[in-house]
Amino acid sequence: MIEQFIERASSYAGDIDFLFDLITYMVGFWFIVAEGALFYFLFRFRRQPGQPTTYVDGTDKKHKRWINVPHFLIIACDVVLIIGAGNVWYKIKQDLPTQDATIGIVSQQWAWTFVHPGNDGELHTDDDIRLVDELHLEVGKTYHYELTSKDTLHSFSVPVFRLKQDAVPGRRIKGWFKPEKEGVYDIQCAEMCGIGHGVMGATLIIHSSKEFDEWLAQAGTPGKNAKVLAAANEKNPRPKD
Amino acid sequence: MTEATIDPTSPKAPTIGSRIRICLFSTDHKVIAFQYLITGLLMAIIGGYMAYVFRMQLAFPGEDVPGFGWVSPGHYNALVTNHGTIMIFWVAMPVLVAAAGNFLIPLMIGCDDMVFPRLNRLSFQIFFLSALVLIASLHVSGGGFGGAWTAYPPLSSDPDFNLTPLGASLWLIAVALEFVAFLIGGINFVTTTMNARAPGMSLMRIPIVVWMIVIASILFMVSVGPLIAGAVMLLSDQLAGTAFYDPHNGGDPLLWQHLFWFFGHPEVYVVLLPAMGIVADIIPVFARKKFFGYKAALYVTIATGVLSFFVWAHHQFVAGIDPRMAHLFTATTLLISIPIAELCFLYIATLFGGSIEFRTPMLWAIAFLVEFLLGGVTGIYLGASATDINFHDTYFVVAHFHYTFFPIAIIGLFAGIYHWFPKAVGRHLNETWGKIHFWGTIVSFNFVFIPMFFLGLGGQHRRIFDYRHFPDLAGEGFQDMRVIATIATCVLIAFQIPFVINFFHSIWKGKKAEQNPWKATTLEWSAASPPPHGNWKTLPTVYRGPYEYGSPDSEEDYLPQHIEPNT
Amino acid sequence: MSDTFQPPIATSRTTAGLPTSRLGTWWVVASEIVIFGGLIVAFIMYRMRHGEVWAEQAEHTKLYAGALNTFVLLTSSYFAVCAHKAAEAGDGKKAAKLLVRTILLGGVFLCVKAYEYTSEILAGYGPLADLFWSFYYTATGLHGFHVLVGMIILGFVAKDAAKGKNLHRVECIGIYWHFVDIVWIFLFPLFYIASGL
Amino acid sequence: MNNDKHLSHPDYKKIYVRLLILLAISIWGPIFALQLDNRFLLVSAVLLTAFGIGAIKAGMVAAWFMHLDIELRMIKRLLVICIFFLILLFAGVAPDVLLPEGQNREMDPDYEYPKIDNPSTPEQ
Ligand code: HEA
Ligand code: HEA
Ligand code: CUA
Ligand SMILES: [Cu+2]
Repeated sequence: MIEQFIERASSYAGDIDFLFDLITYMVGFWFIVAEGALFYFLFRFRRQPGQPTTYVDGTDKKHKRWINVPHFLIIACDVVLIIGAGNVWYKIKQDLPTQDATIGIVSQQWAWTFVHPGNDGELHTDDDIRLVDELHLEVGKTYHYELTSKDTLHSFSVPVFRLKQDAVPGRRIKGWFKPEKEGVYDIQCAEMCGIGHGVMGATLIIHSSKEFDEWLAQAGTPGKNAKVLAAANEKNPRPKD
Repeated sequence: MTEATIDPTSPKAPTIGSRIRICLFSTDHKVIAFQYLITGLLMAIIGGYMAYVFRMQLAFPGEDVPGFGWVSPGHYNALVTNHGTIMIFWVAMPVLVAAAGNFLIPLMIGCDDMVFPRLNRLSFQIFFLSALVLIASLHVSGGGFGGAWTAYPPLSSDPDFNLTPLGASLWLIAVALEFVAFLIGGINFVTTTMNARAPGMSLMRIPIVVWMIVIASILFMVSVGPLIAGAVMLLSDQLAGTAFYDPHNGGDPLLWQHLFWFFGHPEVYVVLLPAMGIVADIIPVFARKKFFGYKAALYVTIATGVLSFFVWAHHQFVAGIDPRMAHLFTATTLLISIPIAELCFLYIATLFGGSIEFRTPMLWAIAFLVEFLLGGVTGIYLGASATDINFHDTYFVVAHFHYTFFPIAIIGLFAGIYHWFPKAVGRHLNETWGKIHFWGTIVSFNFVFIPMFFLGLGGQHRRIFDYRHFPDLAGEGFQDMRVIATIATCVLIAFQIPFVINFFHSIWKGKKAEQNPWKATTLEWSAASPPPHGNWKTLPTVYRGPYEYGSPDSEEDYLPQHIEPNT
Repeated sequence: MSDTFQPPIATSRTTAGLPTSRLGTWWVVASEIVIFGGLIVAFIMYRMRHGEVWAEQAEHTKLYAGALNTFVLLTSSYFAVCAHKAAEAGDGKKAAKLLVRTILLGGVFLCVKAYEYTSEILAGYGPLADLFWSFYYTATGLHGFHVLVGMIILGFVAKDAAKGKNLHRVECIGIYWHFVDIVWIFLFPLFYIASGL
Repeated sequence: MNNDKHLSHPDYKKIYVRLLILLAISIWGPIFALQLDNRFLLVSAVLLTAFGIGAIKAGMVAAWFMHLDIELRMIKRLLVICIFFLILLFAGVAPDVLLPEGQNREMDPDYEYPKIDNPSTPEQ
C-alpha cells in the first residue's frame, strides 16, 4: 500500500511494504470485527419499549469464550508479526551484505556532507570526495554507510529507500542500502535538530552506471573537486571542543 | 464555580472574601478537582491555539497567520514543542488523573475527603506554579524552547545548539515541577484508596475508574523517578555546563532517551487508564448492564501496567540503540496489544444484551472506543521494528498518537464532564447543545487526522515548518491534504465554543439536577448534588459491587451500592 | 486557615491495616527509591564504561570524611529509632530530646560535607572538572538536600512531640530519615570506597 | 490505634554496635584488598566488602530501624517492585550506554574521552 504514495527505490523497500500489508490485513481484520460488533450491539440493543436489559456479568463460561478465543487468536497474530518484523529488521539493520563502496555521511546543523572514497576506495583519506547536500549513487550497487554527527542528533531518512537512521554525536553508525531505481529523490532530516531542522534536506540522485561514471569523473577532477571540497570544509568545521 | 462546594445548609452566606479564600486555600477535594479541571481547560485552549497557528502555517506556508502573525522556524518549533508538552502534562494529566481522581476517589469509595487534604492543596499549588513557569518560558528572550517535547540532548542541553538558553531551562523546570506535583497527588490517591474505603467497600467492589486512576498513579510514580534524576542532570548540563549528556566529555545522549522513554511510555498509559476508567463507568450506566468481566478488566489493566515498563525502546528503534534489542522490544510492544484488545472487547461485550440510551455522556464514551481502536491498531505498525524504520518521526506517528491522545484527553474528558457535571454542580448541561458539540467535534476530528496517515505514508516528516523545501512532498495532492486538516482544525476549535457557553451557562442557569439523575449505582450518586464539604451527613456503607444493573434482586433495573439488602 | 484545620474522617481510617501516615511515608520512600535509583543506575553505567579514567578520579575523594559521615548518619539513625521507641511509650519529652540529637547530627553531616566540598574544589575538583565529579556533586548534593529537608521536618515533629502532640509522626519521620541513611550507605562505597577498580 | 503499638522493640543498641563493626570492615576491607596481586580476587574482595557489606547494613537499617521486618507484606513488595524496575532499567540501557561499541556501531574518534591532567597540585 505504501508504494501507492511513494516509490520504492531500494532493494529492501519491498520487504517493508510487504510487512506493512501483512499488518494491515491482520489488524484490519480485528479492527473491523471490533468496530462491527460495537456498532451492531449499539443498534441491536438500543433502548426500545418492551426490550428490558439482561443480567450478564461475564463470569459464565459460555460468555467468557467470547473474550478468550480472540485472546488466543490475537496472540497468534502477534507471533506472526513479531517473526515477520524480526526478519526484515535483521536484514536491514543487523546484517551487512558485502559492499561495493562505502559512503561517509556527516550531519551537522543544518547540512549533510556525503563523503565518497575517491580513487583509492577508502574513506578518511586525502582523495575523498566531499559533497554537501547532494548524494550521488549508482543503481544496483550495494553501499555501506558510516553515519556521524558533529553536533546534535540528526536522522538520515530516505523515504524512497524506507531507510532511517539517527546520527548520534560520538558514535559512528553503520548500515547499508542498495538503490534499485534511477531518479532524483528527497533526503530528509528526521530528528529535531534546532531551528534549521525544517530545511535540512538533501537531494538523492541515483544514476545509471554510465551516468555515474561521468559524474564521478567530473567530481573527481582536481579543479572541480577542489571547489566542492572547499565549500564542504567551510560548511563543515572541526567539531568544537 | 464555588457554589458547587459551599454547603447549602451552611448558615453563612458566601461573601466575596470567603469565596476567594475557598478558591485559594480550600482543602476540599471537590474544589481542588475543579481547580485542576479549570486550569487544564485553560491550558487546553492555549494548546489548541498553538495547534491552530502551526496548522495554518503548514497549510499556508509563509503567510501571516490571523491572530499570530508571521511564523518563523523558531516560532514553529516552539509552538509544536509546547503544544505537545501542554497537551500531555498540563491538559491530559490534570484533567484525567488529578481532576477525575480528586473528584471521584473520595466520593466513590465513600469517605469525606482525601487522607492528606493539605498535601492535596500543595500539589495543586505546585502544579499551578508549574503552569505559570511554562507560560513564562514562552515569553523570555530567545523565545520558547523548541527542541520537541522529548527534549533530546545535546540539542536541549546546549544553548549553542538550541539558541534558547532561558526558554529551555524554564521549560525543563516547569516539567520537573509538574512531576513533583503529580507525585504528591498520586501518593494521596493511592493512600486514600488503600486506607480510607467505606465499610463494605472490598477491593472487588471498587469502581473500575478508581482502580484505573490508582494504577495510573502507581505507574507514574515508579516510572518518573529516573526521569526526575535525569532532569536534574539535564538542568545542570544546561545551566552549569556539566557533561552528563555531552559525548565530548564522556557523557552519552542516548542515556536521556532511555530515561525519557522509560517514563514516556508508561506515561501514555497513565493518561490512557483514567480515560478508559471513565468510559468503563459510563457504559454500564447508559446500557443498564453489569460490567462484563469486572475481574478480567482489573487483571488486564494490571497486566497493561506491568507490560508498559518493558516496551520503552520502541520509540528508539532507529536511534542508534543496539539492534538486537529491537527484537525484544518489538515482542513486548506487540504483546501489549493483547491486554488492551481484551479491555476493548470487554467494553463492547458490556453492551451486549443492554438497553442502550444515547445521552451525551454515552455518545462520548462510545466515540472514545470507536476512535481509540484506530489509534491502537496503528500502534502495531510502529511497534513492528521493521515498519517503524520507515514510519519513525513521520506523520503516521503523529496521526497514531493523536488517535490515541485525542480520544483520551479530549473525548474522555468530555465524557467525564458530561457525566459528572450534574453531580459536581447540581445542574444539567444542555442536552441539545451537547449533541451539537459532540457531532461537530467527532466529525471534524477525523478530518484533521485521517489525512495525516496518508501524509505519513507519503514520507512526510514531523516538526518541519515548511514542506516546500522538499520537492517530493510539495506536490498538489499532499498540500491539499494539509489544507483539509487545517480547515478541519479550525472547525474543530470553533465547535468548542458551544461547549464553553453551555458549560458556563449551565453552572448558573442549567436545569436543576436531582441526586441521581442517571439512576446509577456507584456511591457518588448517593450524596447530595452538589455534595457538601464532607460529602455525606453519615458516611455510607457498601453492600455490593459497583455495577448492579438489571439485577434480579430489585424491582427497578438498578441496585445502588449503599442500599441495604432487605433480607 | 491551618489553625482551624480538622483532619477528615478519611485520615483516621485504616482499611489496609496500617495507619495512613505510615502508609503515606512508605509511598514517599518508594518514590524516592526510584529517583535516587535512577541516578545511581546512570552513575554505575558510566563508572563501568570509563573504568580506569574514573577510578583515577575516585582516588581523590576523601575516604575518611565519607567514613566519618557514615558514622554520623548511623548514629543519628540510632537516635531516631530510640525516639520512636520513646514516643511509642508515650514519652514525648524524651522523644523530642532524642530527635534534637538527630537534628544536630544531621547538622554535623552537612558541615563535614561542606568541608569536603570546599577542599575538593580548592584542589581543583569542582563540579566541572570531570563527569565523575559532576556525578559526585549531583548525587551527594541531592542527598544533602534530603538531609536538610529531613532536619527541618524533624524540627517540627520534635516541637510537637515535646508538647506530647502528634506522636505518631515520630515514627514516620524516622522511616524517612533511615531511608536517607540507607541512600548514603550506598553512595559511600560508590564514590569513596571502591576507588581502586 | 493498637496497630501503632504492636511493635516489640529489639535492642537497638546492639544493632547499632553491629552496624559500626560492619562499617569498619567495609572501610578497611577494600584497603587491604588493594594489596592483592590477583586482579580477580581484588575486584571481588572490593565489591564484596564495599557493596556486599553496604547491602547488609542497608538491610539491617531497613529491617530493624524502619521495622520492615514486621511491616505488612504489601509494603515489602512495593519496595521490591521499585528495585526490580530499576534493575530492568539498567538491563535495558546498559547495551547502549555501558557498551556503546559493536553491533554496527563504534565510537567516533573525534569524540574520544579526554585524558584529564590531574590537578593534584592546585594551580594558582
Ligand atoms: C495515550 C497515548 C498512547 C497510547 C494508548 C499508545 C498506544 C500504543 N502505541 Fe503509541 N505513541 C504515543 C501515544 C500512545 N500510544 C505517542 C504520544 C507517541 C509519540 C511520541 C513522540 O515521538 O512524540 C507514540 C509513539 C509510538 C511508537 C513510536 C513511533 C516512533 O516514533 O517511531 C510506537 C512504536 O512501537 C507506538 C506503539 C504503540 C502501541 C503498540 C500501542 C498499544 O498500546 C496499542 C494497543 C491497542 C490495540 C492494538 C488496539 C486494540 C486491539 C485490537 C483491535 C486487536 C487487534 C490487534 C492485533 C492483532 C495486534 N507508539
Ligand atoms: C493530549 C495530547 C494532544 C492533543 C489533544 C492534541 C491536539 C491537537 N494536535 Fe497535537 N501533538 C501532541 C499532543 C496532542 N495534540 C504531541 C505530544 C505532539 C508532539 C509534539 C512534538 O513533536 O514535540 C503533537 C504534535 C502535533 C502536530 C505535529 C506538528 C509537527 O510535528 O510539525 C500536529 C500537526 O498537525 C498537531 C495537531 C493537533 C491538532 C490540530 C489538535 C487539535 O485536536 C486541537 C484542538 C483543540 C482543542 C480540542 C482544545 C479545546 C478546548 C477546550 C476543550 C477548552 C474548553 C475550555 C473551557 C471550558 C474553559 N499536533
Ligand atoms: Cu538535522 Cu533535523
Ligand atoms: Cu510508546
